[in-house]
Amino acid sequence: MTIFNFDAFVNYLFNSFLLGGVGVTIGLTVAAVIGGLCLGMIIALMRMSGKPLLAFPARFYIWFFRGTPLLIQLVVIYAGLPLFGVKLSVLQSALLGLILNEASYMAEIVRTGFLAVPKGQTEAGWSLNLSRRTIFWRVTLPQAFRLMVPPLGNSINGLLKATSLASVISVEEIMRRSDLLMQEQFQVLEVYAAATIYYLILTSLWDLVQARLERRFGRSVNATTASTTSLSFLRR
Amino acid sequence: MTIFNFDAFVNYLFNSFLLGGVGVTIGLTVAAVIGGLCLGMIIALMRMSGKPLLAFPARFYIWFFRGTPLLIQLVVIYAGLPLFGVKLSVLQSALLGLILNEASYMAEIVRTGFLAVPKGQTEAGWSLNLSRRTIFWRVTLPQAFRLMVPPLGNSINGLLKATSLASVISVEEIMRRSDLLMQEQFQVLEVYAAATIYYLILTSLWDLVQARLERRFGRSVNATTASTTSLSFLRR
Amino acid sequence: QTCTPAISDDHLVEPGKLMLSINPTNPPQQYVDDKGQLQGLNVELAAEVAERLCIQIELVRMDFPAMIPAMNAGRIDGLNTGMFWNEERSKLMYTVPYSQQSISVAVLPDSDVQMAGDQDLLGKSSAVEVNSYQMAWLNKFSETAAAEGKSAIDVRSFPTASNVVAALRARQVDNAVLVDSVARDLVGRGQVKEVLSGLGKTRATLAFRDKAVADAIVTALNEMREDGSYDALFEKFSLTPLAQDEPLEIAGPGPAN
Amino acid sequence: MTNSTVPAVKLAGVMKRFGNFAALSDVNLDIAAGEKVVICGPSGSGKSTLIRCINHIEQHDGGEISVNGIRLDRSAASVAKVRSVTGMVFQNFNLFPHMTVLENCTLAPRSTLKLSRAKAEAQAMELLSKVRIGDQARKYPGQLSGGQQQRAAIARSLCMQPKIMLFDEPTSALDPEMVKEVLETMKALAGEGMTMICVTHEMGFAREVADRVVFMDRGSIMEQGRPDAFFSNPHTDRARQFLSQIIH
Amino acid sequence: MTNSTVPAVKLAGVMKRFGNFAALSDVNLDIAAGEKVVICGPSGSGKSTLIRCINHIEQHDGGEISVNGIRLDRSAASVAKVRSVTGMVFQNFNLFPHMTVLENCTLAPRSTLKLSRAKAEAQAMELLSKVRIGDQARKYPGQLSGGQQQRAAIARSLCMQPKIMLFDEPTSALDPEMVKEVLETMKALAGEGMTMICVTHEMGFAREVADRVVFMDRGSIMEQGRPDAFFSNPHTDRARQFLSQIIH
Ligand SMILES: Nc1ncnc2c1ncn2[C@@H]1O[C@H](COP(=O)(O)OP(=O)(O)OP(=O)(O)O)[C@@H](O)[C@H]1O
Ligand SMILES: Nc1ncnc2c1ncn2[C@@H]1O[C@H](COP(=O)(O)OP(=O)(O)OP(=O)(O)O)[C@@H](O)[C@H]1O
Ligand SMILES: [Mg+2]
Ligand SMILES: [Mg+2]
Repeated sequence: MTIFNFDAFVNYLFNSFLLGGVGVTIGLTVAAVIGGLCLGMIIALMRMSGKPLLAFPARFYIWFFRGTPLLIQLVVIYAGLPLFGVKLSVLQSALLGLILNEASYMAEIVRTGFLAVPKGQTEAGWSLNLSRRTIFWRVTLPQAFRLMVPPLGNSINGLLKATSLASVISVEEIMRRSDLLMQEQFQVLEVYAAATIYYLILTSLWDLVQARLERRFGRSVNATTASTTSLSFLRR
Repeated sequence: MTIFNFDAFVNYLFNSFLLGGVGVTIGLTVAAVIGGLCLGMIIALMRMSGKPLLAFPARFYIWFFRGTPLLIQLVVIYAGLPLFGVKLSVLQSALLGLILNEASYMAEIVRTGFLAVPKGQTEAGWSLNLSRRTIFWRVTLPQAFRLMVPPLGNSINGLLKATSLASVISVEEIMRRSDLLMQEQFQVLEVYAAATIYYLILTSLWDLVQARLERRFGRSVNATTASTTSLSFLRR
Repeated sequence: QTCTPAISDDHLVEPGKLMLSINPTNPPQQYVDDKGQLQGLNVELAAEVAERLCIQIELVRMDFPAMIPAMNAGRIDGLNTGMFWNEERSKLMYTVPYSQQSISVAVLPDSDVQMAGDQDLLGKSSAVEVNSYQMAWLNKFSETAAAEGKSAIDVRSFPTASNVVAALRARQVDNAVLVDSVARDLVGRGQVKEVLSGLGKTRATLAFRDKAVADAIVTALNEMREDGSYDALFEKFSLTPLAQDEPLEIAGPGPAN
Repeated sequence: MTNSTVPAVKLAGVMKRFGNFAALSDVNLDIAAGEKVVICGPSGSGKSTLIRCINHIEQHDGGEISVNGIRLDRSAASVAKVRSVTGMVFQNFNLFPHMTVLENCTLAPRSTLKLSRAKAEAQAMELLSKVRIGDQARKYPGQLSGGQQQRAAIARSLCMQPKIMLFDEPTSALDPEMVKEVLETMKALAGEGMTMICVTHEMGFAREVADRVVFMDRGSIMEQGRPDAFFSNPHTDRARQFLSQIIH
Repeated sequence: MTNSTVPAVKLAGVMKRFGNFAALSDVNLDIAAGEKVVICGPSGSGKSTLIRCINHIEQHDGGEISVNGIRLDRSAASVAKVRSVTGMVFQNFNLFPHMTVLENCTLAPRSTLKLSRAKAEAQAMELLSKVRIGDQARKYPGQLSGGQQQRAAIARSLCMQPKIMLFDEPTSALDPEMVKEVLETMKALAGEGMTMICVTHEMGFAREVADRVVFMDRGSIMEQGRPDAFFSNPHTDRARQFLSQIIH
């Protein structure tokens, strides 16, 4: 018995069924990140608003959706909601579950980012008679975003794999399709190796995006902070 | 057929088999967090050292372990390594996989934390003739830790559920035991509801710890930063 | 289309379509080929039944835990996933047993382990597919043995048969406990050696939420048995049909209401 | 008040609390259009709070504040109107670090006044040249010296064509060499007849530019007067003590 | 140099580059034990770099630096020895924000000098009282005013019983009122005979305390002399121009 069948690995790598799963993974991840970020931002803003009527539901949301497994959320949305007359398609269910879940994590990421923007920035906006909307979109958000990028990277990397949970409600992405494929020949390591390559490619694509984002949003700030913050404790 | 059998739910809630799974989940999570944090810190320090010989392997590590699914890592460690003569037990495999994987995420969290500690803190340490070790443990780390707490919370919440992936190598934690339990009666929602309660309890426990940590490490800093940073853009 | 469907729309969750769930991780009963197409006995059986009932059958691929909630939620009409029959299940759904299964014990081809009977499993570690009949059987067997003061079995469960085989190959377990059809398949590929077979005979079953659907299926299955296509199908996949003297019918009482 | 037109700023019995602490108590102050007022006083005396209330960055809890005849009545409309005639310069500049100096200067005109990009940029370049940093327009704030940053902040305010400029210790975060260039800029502005209210401890500037010096302590105005009179002969002990502290 | 013992600080041909930029070029300076030296000069002239090199916070690229007879030769031992006799006070205080003032003051004595907690605290309380913030010992830095923070930073340095104190613009981040209290503290220290090297633009302090003023520009020492001579009659044009800028 050979340990690793290289030809089989190459075959799996260019298997169109697996490749279709890559598309599903990408689609779910992108949708969940964008939807989760938007919803998470709203929840973070509610939580930080200082108004208990907004903050409490936001805290509850984060507690609940971050605290319960995505798998269960998906099953409940897919198979529980119809009992109450809400019947979503498989794809809708998967997207809703992923977005609701992701938003609870994003809310904390967004909150941390905004906590680091000095109050003076907002005050300067007021003094220039900028609208609340402009202050948010043009002044605070771009600065908060800088600190949100690395944890966002963690989140997206996690999500690329977490989408596999959607297989419980019959969404077949890379991981699920790998499991299905390996039933035929039991070439576990070969199939997983092919899946790993795909994941690494997707991660690397994000790394490129992240590097661009860090440069774009760190641009100006780096001029100042690069000199004031550092990890120089490593030398003496 | 009743939609939700409350008695069955209560029974599952106090089911000793499920309770045992809670122990497994806690054990794996705690070990992975502690191990991942320690290893992640080393990798983050390597990445930030400025020395290519240290930084490059660290970058590679983060890229690889964050980029590949935990599930595959676990299978390779459990069922792949023995082919090369390294045979770890189920528990050892699960712990190794979880720690290796978690460390890649922790490294990014640690890095973000340290990036926010001003260089002047280290310089003050030097000028007081503190040892490198003292500067790290007493000066920079406690300050970096403050910004690491919220993303750490995300990570731990994620991990509580990610441990269920260890079931691929026959570790039976909450989620897997839920699946086993529901075989008998198919009371899926009831079993999942019980599991959800456990997860929420575990999450809430962490929330308490997080609140304490945020207070402990934000203590002094809050006096200054609470007034300089804020989310006041929400009001006009 | 010239025929009329044997099942009217008011018995179905989707008009004109019979929706059955399937978890294709169990060759040769159900699996996918390298193009992602469903294959296996249960798939062909469904196609055959569809023709006879003059109704389209859609096989919905999903994980086992979601199936019962999906049925309760009115998303599927039944399960066609090679589930084993038991008393409990027959009270939850209208179950139609249609094949025989037994359990085999497999070891690596180069192993010189011999087994005389199920008692030889005790004190060893066995890999088994989670949520499967084999697992339930193995656990019960082990518990009984333990209650009698003998050593128990170290049962390790894995999500799919491929993980079971991977664990065996990595020598993480002493043996793999598989459903007979899978074991035979693997023996054919030279990947394992069968050391015990014919353990814990049971029946695999289809399951439905609506009695009219179950009745229609029973009718179709009996037709197939009449004209020999039932046995031919099982022959093709080297699986075991129900014995001639066992009727193809709804087993057990069905849901209480 | 020598001027019969509407006062630029009118404070009557203004109160401001932070929790239990009264940061401003019963502050009355009239400032005529075109007047230059310097506010000084010990740390924590409420100077910043006072000018921040005028701009509604802090909301006062009692009394009345009118700016250019517009009464600040908590309505969004009155706040917007008041802010449209006031400009504010902060101690820490508060430039937007992620925008170039030019973008800093055009953001508000473009988004609030709906000026076209070309118009906003032309105006910004003109004002940046006026504060003598026209050549820095494409740089980011982090790339400028403190003095240049503060002048950029002044230009940014001027781009909204305020009638009244508020300064909160505009030079105290600057290196000594850079203080001078910012004070020069402010003097030039004063020469153009703009109403200016300036919290500062630069006594040279006060002497040279101010029409009036207002001395605050513990949330109240203790005394006020012409700079020469105030510096040479303060009425209150507290002011005398304060002056002896800051002139070393 | 009037003193025949080892010089407190001796710099010979010191060079320091950042990338291609020479921040210090050929700096020679001898400072006797007990001497008070004020360093001034325009922004970017290398003042901070100079005193940071003395403490090995920056590593010089050429020339020789000896402190109290110990030559800084890049070895960890020489660095530790030099740091054991020098104390540094930064413009931004750089207190450890997560520790109380007392903990700030006892960390180094306890961890580096291995003093017992009781001993370290007794010494810290004594020095905190000396800089007149004994009553603030249990507070966190964030709860203190700038002047109090800087005095805490001075006390923290003194707890390591340095022979030579280095100050880098210790008052330039302070409100005007607080400058005085810190300068008083520094004067008191000077009166005790400690060697002091201080980057500052407080000319009053220089006149009163310094034995010598060193004027730097573009990485070099341009001139030096007794304070009265330097202020009234600088030799170089550059110094003359600089003095006209900062005295307004
Ligand atoms: N947001 C706030 N919350 C609580 N107290 C505040 C706040 N802002 C100001 N204060 C308090 O109000 C008082 C007046 O503050 P203010 O900033 O107006 O003083 P100031 O005269 O500008 O002092 P400085 O010269 O230090 O700038 C101070 O005691 C300050 O602690
Ligand atoms: N870490 C660094 N990397 C690159 N250049 C630096 C660094 N530190 C200082 N410089 C440069 O070296 C020169 C001297 O800097 P230094 O801080 O010593 O000047 P300074 O005289 O203290 O000025 P200031 O009065 O502004 O504090 C400046 O041009 C500065 O930009
Ligand atoms: Mg103020
Ligand atoms: Mg300097």
